[in-house]
Amino acid sequence: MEEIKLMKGNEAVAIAAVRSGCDGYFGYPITPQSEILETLMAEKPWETTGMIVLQAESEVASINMVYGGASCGKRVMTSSSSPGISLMSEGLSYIAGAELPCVIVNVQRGGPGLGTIQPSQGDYFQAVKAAGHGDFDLIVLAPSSVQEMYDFVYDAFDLAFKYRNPVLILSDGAIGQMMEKVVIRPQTARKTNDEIIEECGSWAVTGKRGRTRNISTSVELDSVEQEKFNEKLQAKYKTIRETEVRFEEINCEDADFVIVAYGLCARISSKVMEMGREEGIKIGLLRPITLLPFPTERLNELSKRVKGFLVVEMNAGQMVQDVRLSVTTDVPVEHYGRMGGIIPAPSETFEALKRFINKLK
Amino acid sequence: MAGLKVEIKKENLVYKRTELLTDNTMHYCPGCSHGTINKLVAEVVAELGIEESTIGITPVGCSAFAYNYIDIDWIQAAHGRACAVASAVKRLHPEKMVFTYQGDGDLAAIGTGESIHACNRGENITIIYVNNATYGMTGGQMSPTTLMGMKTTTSPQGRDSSLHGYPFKIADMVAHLDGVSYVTRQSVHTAAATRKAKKALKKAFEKSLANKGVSFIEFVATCSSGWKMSPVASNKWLEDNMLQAYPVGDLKDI
Amino acid sequence: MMKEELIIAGFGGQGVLSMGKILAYSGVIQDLEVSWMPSYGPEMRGGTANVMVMISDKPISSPVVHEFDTAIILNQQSMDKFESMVKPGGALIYDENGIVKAPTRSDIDIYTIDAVAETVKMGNSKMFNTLILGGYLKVRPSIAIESVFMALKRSLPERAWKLLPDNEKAIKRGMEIIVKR
Amino acid sequence: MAKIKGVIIVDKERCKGCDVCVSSCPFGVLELSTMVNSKGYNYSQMVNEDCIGCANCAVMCPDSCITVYRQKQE
Repeated sequence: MEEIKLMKGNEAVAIAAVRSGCDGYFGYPITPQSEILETLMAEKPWETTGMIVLQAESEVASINMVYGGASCGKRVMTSSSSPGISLMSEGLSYIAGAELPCVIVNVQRGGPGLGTIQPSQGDYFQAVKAAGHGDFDLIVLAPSSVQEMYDFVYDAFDLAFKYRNPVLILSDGAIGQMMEKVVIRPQTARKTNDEIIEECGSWAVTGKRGRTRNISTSVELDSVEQEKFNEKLQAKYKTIRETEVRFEEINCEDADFVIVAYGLCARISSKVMEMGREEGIKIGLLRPITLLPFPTERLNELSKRVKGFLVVEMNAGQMVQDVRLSVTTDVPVEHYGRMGGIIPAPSETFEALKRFINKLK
Repeated sequence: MAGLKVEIKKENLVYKRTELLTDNTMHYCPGCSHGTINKLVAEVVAELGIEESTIGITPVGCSAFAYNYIDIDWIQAAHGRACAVASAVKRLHPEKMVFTYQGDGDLAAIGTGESIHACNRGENITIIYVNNATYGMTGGQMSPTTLMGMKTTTSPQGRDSSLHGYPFKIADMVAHLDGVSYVTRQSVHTAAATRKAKKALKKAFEKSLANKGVSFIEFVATCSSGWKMSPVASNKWLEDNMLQAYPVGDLKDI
Repeated sequence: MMKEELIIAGFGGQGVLSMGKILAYSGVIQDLEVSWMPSYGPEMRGGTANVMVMISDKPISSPVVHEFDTAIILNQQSMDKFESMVKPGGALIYDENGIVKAPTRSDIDIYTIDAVAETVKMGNSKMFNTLILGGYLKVRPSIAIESVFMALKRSLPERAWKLLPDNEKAIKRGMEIIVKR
Repeated sequence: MAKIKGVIIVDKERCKGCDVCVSSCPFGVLELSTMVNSKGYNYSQMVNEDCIGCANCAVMCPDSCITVYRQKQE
């Protein structure tokens, strides 16, 4: 039965993990995402669905526990905030190299270093360009509401298993800490060991009963073989780019100016769009839902008929570079951002947009 | 060999290569303790009849490729993280035999945290710790367990406590943890020691299968390439030096 | 169309966040769209605390705004910061206790509520935020009082239900003691 | 008088000539060959008939290339 609850984004992630039939969560406390581990520990899913929840000794341990669990074909996940995600880099690369499905949640805070504990989108580059060493791509989903924090856990696991690839949910402290209404789905049963063997038997480490042994590894000493494997990975990423791009478009049909923003900034920008429309300025909003793969084609199409793009982010200008790379016309692309954990207010963002428009006149 | 009267038949067979070892030639250097210890693991798994329900975790280091030699399911872990990987695997597969196989550079240096905390949580796993007091794969650098005065490529004047601290006795440390039920130190430098070590390994596995918390078995081992000695001389050096710092025997058995 | 963009600001321990939560919960009960966006800091107790609550019959675009229909202000620091952010024609509610610089705006409705003094009379300092909530419901009747009673019940654990009558009384008392300045 | 006699078979191609088996034999039965296998190792071999099938060599062999048989001789 569906239920509607008022909850924080972080709580939504935890409840979605349990309800979607996740097998294991491994995490370490860090603000502003600790409610994920706290909620799971309070829920005690090991008594109901049999889901394992373990507080690890570090983010390094967490991600390697995820590596172990994912190697078994289990639906496993971790979550952290920016500094903790940096610690997971090596593990993420191993997971990508061993082609393992798993879900990672980053509830971003301001950096660099220990930085602030307030919301930020400063880890965009890390998520889409450099999550770890070596040539690999994550799939990156960007929720902009508490409902999406919930729903994307399901989507992330689906994508992870469809492509045997790690999926990152890139959120921020605001979406993690805020409360909204959430539609909670009925319980999905966890996969049985037999179902896992049926689905993942060709690679999952489950004990070699009835088959030849499986080895979960990312090491290959032969460069020729390694390059073949790299090519296989790149082919997979190409398929993902061709089939899994997701974005939301509002009022772009007649828009003169399009704001590009994801996560919390998309919510702020949608308010800016309302403010602009009230003043007769035709503003549209394009919200990338997948940051990797990026909605390159759609942005390029729009660039052929809009007068300008404003990219709104809580960082010094990161996604704006991908927007510029997407656009093959000479339509201007401007950035407006705040850093350090400051959320740009709709009013100041609207002012920035008006300055941009005036500059173009 | 004329006049030899032993018939080559099954009834007379005393020892043969266990079938759980694959046909692959081991990449270990001639005389390496890893070969012998890999073999003991294969023999114990085969004798316990658990080859279809055993999952091994290999480290980074020479034994990363142990998965090529023993015919069971394996996970190759990031450097030092085998115990974290094993913790998750065992919790998700409580009915399986889960063990890690790690060297001193992996377990006692970069992976100290993961190892100690898996021990402290009392994970129902066996940790096989092969201590040859050096980083073998990268060419014989100093490790935390390198003996005082021992020369390596990164302690060319010999290990000096004022520079490098002291040989790390991690088995003694984990023996103090409540999550650990069995800690033993063994070696494979003689046939008698190897036979004893195999018994200890079997006991460690049996304790894990009975969910008794962590079984921690240290093998004091040689690295003849790293030590720049012949394998036979390495075994002698091990007896004369390594076993003084790391004496064999049970440290804990409850 | 119903839309209320509200900030409640004070310091930790005044019940700022939970007051906002009860309001948001009441909105859910009335099948409205809601968002509750806290400021959060490193302090476990004390320090400044504020929460933005949006209640609307349409989907909420930004859960963060800098112009509010209503501001409930419970210390001087928050007054300094948020008085200017009330929309013209909006409402500002505050307890004079502890406020050294009273608000000066003339384009908004300003209300005072003597809640600290009332808690002394009631002998229950925990009713502070409930009194304020009552005052708010009186002057901004966007949410039905019945919904608030229901939200209180649902947001409190069963063992605390014995406190419900006191809370309901405090809400009603808050409605009586709020005064337009 | 009954006597225990043993024999070993060395998988020459697998042998790396580490010499550990030679030193582990209590009766000096083994020596490294002057010949090499296809990998270039001087492999281990029996050089006399004093083997009693104790299997010390096989237990020690890191590459598991020794098989041991033993028979009581009447």
